[in-house]
Amino acid sequence: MIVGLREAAFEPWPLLAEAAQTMGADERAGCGASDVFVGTMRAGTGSTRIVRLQLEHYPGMTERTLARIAADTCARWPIRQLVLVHRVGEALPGETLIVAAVWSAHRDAVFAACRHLVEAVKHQAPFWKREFRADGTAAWVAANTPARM
Amino acid sequence: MIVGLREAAFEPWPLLAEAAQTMGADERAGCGASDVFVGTMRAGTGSTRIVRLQLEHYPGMTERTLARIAADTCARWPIRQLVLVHRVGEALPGETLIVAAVWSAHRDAVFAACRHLVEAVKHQAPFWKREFRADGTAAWVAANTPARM
Amino acid sequence: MITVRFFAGLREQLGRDTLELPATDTCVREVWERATDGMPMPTHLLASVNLEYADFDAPVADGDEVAFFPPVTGGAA
Amino acid sequence: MITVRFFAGLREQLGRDTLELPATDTCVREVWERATDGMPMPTHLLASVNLEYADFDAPVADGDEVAFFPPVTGGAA
Repeated sequence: MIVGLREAAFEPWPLLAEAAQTMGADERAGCGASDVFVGTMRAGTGSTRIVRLQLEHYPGMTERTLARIAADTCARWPIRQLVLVHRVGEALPGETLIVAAVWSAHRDAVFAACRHLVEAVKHQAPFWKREFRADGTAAWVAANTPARM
Repeated sequence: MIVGLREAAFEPWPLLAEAAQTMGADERAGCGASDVFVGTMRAGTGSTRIVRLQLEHYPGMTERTLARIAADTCARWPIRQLVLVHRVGEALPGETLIVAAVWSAHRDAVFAACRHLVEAVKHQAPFWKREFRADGTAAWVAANTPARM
Repeated sequence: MITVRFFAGLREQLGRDTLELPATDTCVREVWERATDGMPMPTHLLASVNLEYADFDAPVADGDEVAFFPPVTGGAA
Repeated sequence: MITVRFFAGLREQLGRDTLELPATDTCVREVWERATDGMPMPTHLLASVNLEYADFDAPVADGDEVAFFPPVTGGAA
């Protein structure tokens, strides 16, 4: 299980290769399916184009929330491997903000569990995004969905 | 777009890294989300443990079906990059059988489009699996879901 | 000529993967009957004409390739 | 002592990220009132006690850390 924060830009694919490899041959042979979500920073267009993102979080509570979301997911679906990594700090367009991935025997479980990870992080984990735009303005991103699920 | 067949064992993660990189910076900056499904060969357990899988297909119709599934998916969702690769030939436990992945602006689109790719391949593409078991027997896998959607 | 192909378990059951029939304007069902000497169609049999899924009533003409096969089982667990 | 923390837009609006209050048996709502000199609670305000989400009626005691913050906006697009 790879759960945590990254303070610098990172590539999702080597991390996922690592997660798949560290399972061991027996565990891998029990998995028929994995689903991976990668969220990246969008730049937008025009004068509101976003040139930089600040990802504030609540140290301590963030790690605890991610660990609980991971544990809840493993309790609800028969998960054999899980990745849940979120970026913090200053991010640039195209950089990875979140990687959520699960491995299990069947496809229904991995699609449901991966979607659950992504929604739970979005609605529960104490992260706040501030966008810095091309026109020099900056704004905290407003939540467009309920803050708790 | 990476759509096609692989006749030998392959790793999904470098392929996905390649797909992400070949998008170009502008396309990548327009993507906020990608969803990736990786299907692998399960071994099972006991005397019915599967030691080898034969993946027969209908050359010509297979490639045409995969290309149409990819095109249909891009017509239905605003997809910026897509991977749809399926293994053929002899496969061993743990090896990758299918990689289906999409990149788009938002998470709803990628989850729906990736799931669509996986279901469409399973129900439409002319592949047939034959399992060779540890006890020396072999059997064609029976379809447990409708063959057309 | 009409080319007829069989795949997977059906190929094994019939002991052949391909055969040619003299061309006549016909349909998929008749191709099956002529290619198998009137064997009953298996449940869930699928067919294609020129690499596209086809109904059993679909027309078949000279030069066409008709394939018969069991339900497909690709993709993931 | 009770430690009070503010995050994101709320931290900026209040011009402070942390403060300490003398310990008394109290609740989250009273901590807000004391920490902000009675400022009305913003709509959609969230709170935590000792790193877990808490209702405004939740009890607060000596040594607790109480945090207030706007709706969370992590994750993906």
